[in-house]
Amino acid sequence: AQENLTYRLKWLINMSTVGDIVAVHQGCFLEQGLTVTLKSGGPERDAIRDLELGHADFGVASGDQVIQAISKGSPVVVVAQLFQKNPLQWVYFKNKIRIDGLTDLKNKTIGVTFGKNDEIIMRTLLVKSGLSERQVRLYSVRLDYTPFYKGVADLWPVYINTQGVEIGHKLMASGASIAFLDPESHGVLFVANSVVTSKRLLEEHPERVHRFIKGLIKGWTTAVEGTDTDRIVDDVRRYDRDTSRDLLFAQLDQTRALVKPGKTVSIGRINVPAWEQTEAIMLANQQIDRPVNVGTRLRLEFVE
Amino acid sequence: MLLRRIYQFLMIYLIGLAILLMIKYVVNLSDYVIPSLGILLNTFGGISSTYAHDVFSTLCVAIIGQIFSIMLAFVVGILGRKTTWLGSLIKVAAYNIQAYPIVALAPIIFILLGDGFVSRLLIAAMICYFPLLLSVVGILAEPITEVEHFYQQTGRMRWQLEVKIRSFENLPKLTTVIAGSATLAMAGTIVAEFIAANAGIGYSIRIALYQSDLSKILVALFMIGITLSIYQGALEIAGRLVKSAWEQ
Amino acid sequence: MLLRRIYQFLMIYLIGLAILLMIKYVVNLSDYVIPSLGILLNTFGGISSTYAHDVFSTLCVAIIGQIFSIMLAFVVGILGRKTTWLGSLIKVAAYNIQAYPIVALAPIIFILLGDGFVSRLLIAAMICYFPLLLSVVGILAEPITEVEHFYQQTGRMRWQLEVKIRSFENLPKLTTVIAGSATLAMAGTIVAEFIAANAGIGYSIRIALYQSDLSKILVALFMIGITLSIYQGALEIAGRLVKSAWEQ
Amino acid sequence: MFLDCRDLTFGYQGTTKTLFKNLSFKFENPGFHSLFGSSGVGKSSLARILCGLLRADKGVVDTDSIDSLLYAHNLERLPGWSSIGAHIERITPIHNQDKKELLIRHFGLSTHLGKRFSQLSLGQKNRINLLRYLVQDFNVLIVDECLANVDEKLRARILINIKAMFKDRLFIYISHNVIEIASYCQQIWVLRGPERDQQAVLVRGQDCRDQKCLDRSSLQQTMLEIMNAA
Amino acid sequence: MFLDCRDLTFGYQGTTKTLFKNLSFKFENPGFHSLFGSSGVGKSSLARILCGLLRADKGVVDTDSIDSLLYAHNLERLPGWSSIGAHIERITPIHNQDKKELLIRHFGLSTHLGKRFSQLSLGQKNRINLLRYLVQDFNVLIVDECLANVDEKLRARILINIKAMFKDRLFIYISHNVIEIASYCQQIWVLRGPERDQQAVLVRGQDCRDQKCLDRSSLQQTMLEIMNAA
Ligand SMILES: Nc1ncnc2c1ncn2[C@@H]1O[C@H](COP(=O)(O)OP(=O)(O)OP(=O)(O)O)[C@@H](O)[C@H]1O
Ligand SMILES: Nc1ncnc2c1ncn2[C@@H]1O[C@H](COP(=O)(O)OP(=O)(O)OP(=O)(O)O)[C@@H](O)[C@H]1O
Ligand SMILES: [Mg+2]
Ligand SMILES: [Mg+2]
Repeated sequence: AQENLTYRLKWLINMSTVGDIVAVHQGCFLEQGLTVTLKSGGPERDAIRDLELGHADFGVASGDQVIQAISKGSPVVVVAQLFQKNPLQWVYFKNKIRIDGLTDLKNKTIGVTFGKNDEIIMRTLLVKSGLSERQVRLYSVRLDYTPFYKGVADLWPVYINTQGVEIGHKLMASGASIAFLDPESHGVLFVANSVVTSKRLLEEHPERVHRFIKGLIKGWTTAVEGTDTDRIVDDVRRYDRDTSRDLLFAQLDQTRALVKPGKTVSIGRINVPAWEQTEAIMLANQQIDRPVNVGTRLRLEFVE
Repeated sequence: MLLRRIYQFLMIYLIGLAILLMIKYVVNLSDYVIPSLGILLNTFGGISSTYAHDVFSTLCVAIIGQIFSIMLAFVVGILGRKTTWLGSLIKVAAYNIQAYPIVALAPIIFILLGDGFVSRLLIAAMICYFPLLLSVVGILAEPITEVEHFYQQTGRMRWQLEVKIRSFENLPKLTTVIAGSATLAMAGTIVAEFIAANAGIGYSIRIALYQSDLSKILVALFMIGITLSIYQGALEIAGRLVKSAWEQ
Repeated sequence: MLLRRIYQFLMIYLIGLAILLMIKYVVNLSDYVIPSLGILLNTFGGISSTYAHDVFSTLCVAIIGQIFSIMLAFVVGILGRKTTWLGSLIKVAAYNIQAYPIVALAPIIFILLGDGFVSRLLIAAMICYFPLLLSVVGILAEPITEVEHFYQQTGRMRWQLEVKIRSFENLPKLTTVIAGSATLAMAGTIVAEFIAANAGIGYSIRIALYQSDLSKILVALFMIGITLSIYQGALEIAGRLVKSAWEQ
Repeated sequence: MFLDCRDLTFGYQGTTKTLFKNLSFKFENPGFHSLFGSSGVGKSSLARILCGLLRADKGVVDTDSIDSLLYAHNLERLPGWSSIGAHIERITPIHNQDKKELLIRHFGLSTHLGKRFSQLSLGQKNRINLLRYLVQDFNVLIVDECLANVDEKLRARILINIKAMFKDRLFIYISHNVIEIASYCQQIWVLRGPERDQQAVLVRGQDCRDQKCLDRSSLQQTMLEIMNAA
Repeated sequence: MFLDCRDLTFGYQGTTKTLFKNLSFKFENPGFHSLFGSSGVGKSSLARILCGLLRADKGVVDTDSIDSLLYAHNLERLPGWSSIGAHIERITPIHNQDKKELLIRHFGLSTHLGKRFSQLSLGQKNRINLLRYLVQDFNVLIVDECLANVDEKLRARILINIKAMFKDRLFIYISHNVIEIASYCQQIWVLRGPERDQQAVLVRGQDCRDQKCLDRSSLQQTMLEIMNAA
C-alpha cells in the first residue's frame, strides 16, 4: 500500500527544487511506497509551522529558520541538507565597481532585505571586513530590481542559481557585465535549504523517514548527476512555465554546483560545522537569546 | 455598452503604455527597466494564451469570492444596522479586521485554515467585502420614513421588510457598488494568489516579479483589464435586468 | 463614544487572542507557531514604544492619503456622474486601475516615482479611494428631483449645486463611508510600507514576518487596532459636528 | 370608546415656542370627528403625539379604551417593488377582503391596481394610502389630510362610504375644507394656539350620512361657528 | 401673451391608455386661469408637457409669446442646509426683493424664516415653495395644488394678493377646490378625459379681485357649470 505524504517547500517550485520535482515525477518516492504531494512555500507559510500543525510531514527550511524554531521550543529535526553552498550572493556591475576583498565594500550602497537572512549574512561580512556600519549604506530591498538597474544600489542580493541566471542573462544581452560577491569565499557559512521533519514522526515512524530520504536523495542524485537533462528540465517546466528552456538549463547547471560542490561531497550531507557557525552568527546578531545546541537536532544517520 | 467598455479599456491601457514608453525614451532607460515595444509584443505572443487561462481561473475564484462577500456584507449590514450595543460591536469588529492589511493577517489565516482554496477565497472576499459593507451599512441604517411609517403603525415591520424597503429605495446605489466591487474581488483574488496559491494570474505575476520581468507584468495587466471589462459589463447588464424586473 | 470604540476593540482583540491561545494549548503547539502569553507580554514590553512610534508615522501618511483620496473620489465622482461618453471613460479608467492588485502596480509606481514618501502616499490613497469612489459615484449620479426641480425650472442648476444637493441628502451615507475608509487608508499605507518603504509599521510587520515572529505581529495588530479606533472615533465625532453645523 | 387628552404641553426641541400649553380635549364616542385649525397650529404634531411618535412634555393621553390607533398622513409612499393591487392584497387580513373590494370600488381605483405607486396621480396616491389603512383592524384612525388632493365629488363619496362602513370606529379627520368638516363630522375640536385662553374649542358638526342630508342654514351656522372659533 | 395648445395626443410609455387625444385649448391673455378636472384626468401630466418635462406624442404647444414658463408642484422640497429665510434670500433677484418682503408677510411666514424646511408644517411647506417661484422672473406660472394644505382663509388672502401683485402674468392654477376656482379664476379649462367628445371645456369664472366681490347666485351658477362640465 502507498503512503501519502505532504512535503512543504521553502519557496516557489522552480529549479531550486529540481531534486524534489524529479523525485516526485521520476518515481523515486513511488519506489519507496510513498505518494508525495509537493507544496510551494512563501514568506507567510513556513514548513516548520506546517509540521507542527500537521499540514505537512516533511519540509524544507533554511538553517536560520530551524535554529529560530528550536529556540522557541519547536520539536523540529533536520534529516538532510540540500544545499551545500548557500545560493545567496550579491550581484554587481563589474564595469562600475570592483570588489576584490571585503574592504572594497566601503562607501558602497548594498541592498539587504531587512529581517531576512541576507541581512545577517551581510552584517557578518561587514564584521569580518572590519568596516563599521557607517562606512556603507544599507538599502532596503523590495520585490523588484529597479534600484539596482538604475544604479541607486551598487550590490543587490540574488539567489545565484535562479534569479542570478535570469538577471545575468538579461544584463548580458544588453552588453553589461556583472559579477557576484559570494559570502562563502569570504569564510561566511550560513546553512540554506535543509529537509526537516518533526521529532514525533521520527520517533514513531523512523522507517518512513528513511524511505522518504532515500527517495529524495535519489531524486536529487538524478537531478544532479543524471544525463537526461531534457527530461529534468521538462519536469521543472511543469511548474515553472514562464522561464525559457535555455534559462532552465543554465539554472540547472548552477543548482548542481550548489548541491554537489565537489566530487567528495555526498548529496544531502549535513555540514555540521556550517550549522554551528550559523548558530554562532545568529547568537552574535541577537537573533536568538541563548545557544540552542543545534547539533542535537541534526540527524546524520539518514544520509551516508 | 459592453463593447464600449472594452474599447474604453483599450484606450486607457494604450495611454498608460505610451506614457511608460515615453519615459523610457526620454530618460533613456534600458530594456530591463522598461521593456521596448518589440520585447513586449514578443512576450505577448509567447505567453498570452497561458495568461488568458490563468486570468480565467482567477476570475472564477473572484466571482465566488464576490458572491460570498456580498452575502457577508448584507449579513453584517443587517446585524450592524441597529444602533444597539451589539450592532455597534459587530460594526467595530467588521471595520477593525479590515484595517489589518492582508499581508499581516495571512499567516494567521494560514495557521487557522491551511493554505487550500478556502484561504484564497477568504482573502479575496475580505478585500472585496469591505467597500460593500460600508455602502450596505450606510444604506440599511437609514430609515425611509415615508414608506416605513405604515408598517410601523400596523406592527408589520420585520427586519426582512426593512432591508427590502431600504435596498429597493437605494437600488441604483447598490448596483453601482456591487458592479464596482467586482474589480475589488478580482484584485483580492490576485493578492491571495500572489501570497498563497500556485495557480492563477497572481501566481504568474509573482513569478514575473521574481524574474524582474516587467513585460510579463504588462501583459498580465492587459489580460486582467480586458477580462474585467467584460465581467463588469455583464454585471451591469444583469443589474439593469434585476432593476427592471423588480420595478416593472 | 470614543471610549466605547476602544473597549469594543479591546474585546475583539482579546477574543481573537483567546482563540489563538486555545488552539495553541489544545493542539499543543510550540511557541514558534503561536507564542505563549508570556512571550507576547515580553515582546510587548520590548517593542511597544518602537511600534507605537511606527504606527503613528503610518497614521500620518494614512491621514494625508485619505484626504487625498476623498478629494480624488469627489473629482472623479463629479466628472463621472454624467452619463456622457467622457464621464463613462473616466469611470472605466477609475475602476480599471483598481482591478490591478497593488502588488502588480507597485513596481511601475516605483519606477515612475521612486520609492519615497510619494509612492507610499499614492498606494495608500489608491487602496482607500476606490470604496469612496463607488459610493460617491452612486450618490452623485442619482437625481433628487423633488429638490432639484426648482433649480432646473429657474435655470439655476450648476454642477456645484447639484453636488451640494446630492451630498447633503446623502450625508449619513457619506459620513459612514468616509469614516469607514479610514481603515482602508491605514491598510493601504501598511501595504505600501510592506512592499517598499523603510519606515512605518508595515515595514516592521515585514521584518517580523521574515523572522517568523508571530508575537511581534500580534503586538503590531494591537497597536494598529487601538490607533485606528481612536482615529475613527475622532472622525465620527467630526462627522457629527459637520452634520449638525450644516443642518442647524 | 373614547380618546381623552388632559393638560398636554409640548414644544419641539430646539425651538423656544410652545405649541400646546395645558391643552385638553376629548373625543367621546365612535364616529367621524375632526381636528381643525389654521395651517401651522399643530394638528399634525398633535396626531404624532396621539399615536406615540412624539412624546408630550407634560400631560396624559388616555388610550385605555383603545386597542389600536393608527395615524395616516399624506406624505406616505407605498413600496415600489409591486403594483398597488398586489400591495393591498398582501396587507389585507383575510377577514377584511370583502371590505377591500368594496373600498377599491368606492375609491375609484379599480382600473389602476396594476400600476406602481410612482405611476399614480397625486389624488390616486392619496386614495390608495388611505385605503390600505382602512382595511386594517383599528379602533381609531387619524386621517391627516389624506384626501387633500382628491376632487370634491369623489371625496364626498368616499367620506359617505367610510362613514357607512365603519360605524363603530373613531375617526379623527384633519382637513382644511370647512364645508366638508361642517357637513360630515360630529365632534369638531378647533385648535387655536397657546396664546388664546381656551386652546381648543368644541363645535358640533352636521354629521351627515348622505349627500342629501344638508340643511343649508344649519350648515352655514356650523361653518360660521368653526370659522369664528379658529 | 397667450398659451395655445393644439391637437395634443399623449399616453405614458408602457401603458396602453391614451391620456389626451387631439386635445386643444388656449389661455388667451394674462390673468388668473385654471385647469380643472377630476383626480387622475391628467392635469399634472399636461403641466409637465407644457413646461417641457414630458413630450407629447403629437400636437403643438405654442409658447412663442412666452419668455419664461415655470411649473411649481406640491411634492417639492427646499434644500435642507440653510433656513428657509436664507434660501429665499439667496434665490431672489435683487429687483424682486421688495416683492419678496411683501409676499412673506402676505403668506404668513414672517415668524418661520429661521426654520429649516423639515421643521415646517405641511401648509407652511406649501407656502414657502410657492413663494420662491413668485419671486422669480416669469411670464407663466403653473401652480399645481401648491396651496392644497393651507387653510381656506389664508389661501383666499394669498390668492387675492397674488392677483393684485402680478396683474401682467399668466397663472394656471390647478386645484380641486371648486368654489375657489369659480371665484378667483378667469378662464377655466375643464379636462374631461379622452372618451368624451369634447375633451376640454372652457368655463368663465368670476375673477374676483377681493373677498367681497362675490355675487352669490352667479358664483353658484359658475360652480354648477364647472361641475357639469367635469
Ligand atoms: N420638527 C420640527 N421642529 C421644529 N418645529 C416644527 C417641527 N415640525 C413642525 N414644527 C412647527 O410646529 C408647528 C406646528 O406644525 P404642524 O405640522 O403640527 O402643523 P399643522 O397644524 O399640521 O399645519 P398644516 O395644516 O400646515 O399641516 C409649525 O409652526 C411648525 O413650523
Ligand atoms: N409615470 C407614469 N406612468 C404611467 N402612468 C402615469 C404616470 N404618471 C401618471 N400616470 C397616470 O396618468 C393619469 C394622469 O395623471 P396626472 O398626475 O396627470 O393626473 P392629475 O390630473 O394631476 O390628477 P390629480 O388631481 O390626482 O393630481 C393617471 O391615471 C395616472 O395614473
Ligand atoms: Mg399638518
Ligand atoms: Mg396632479
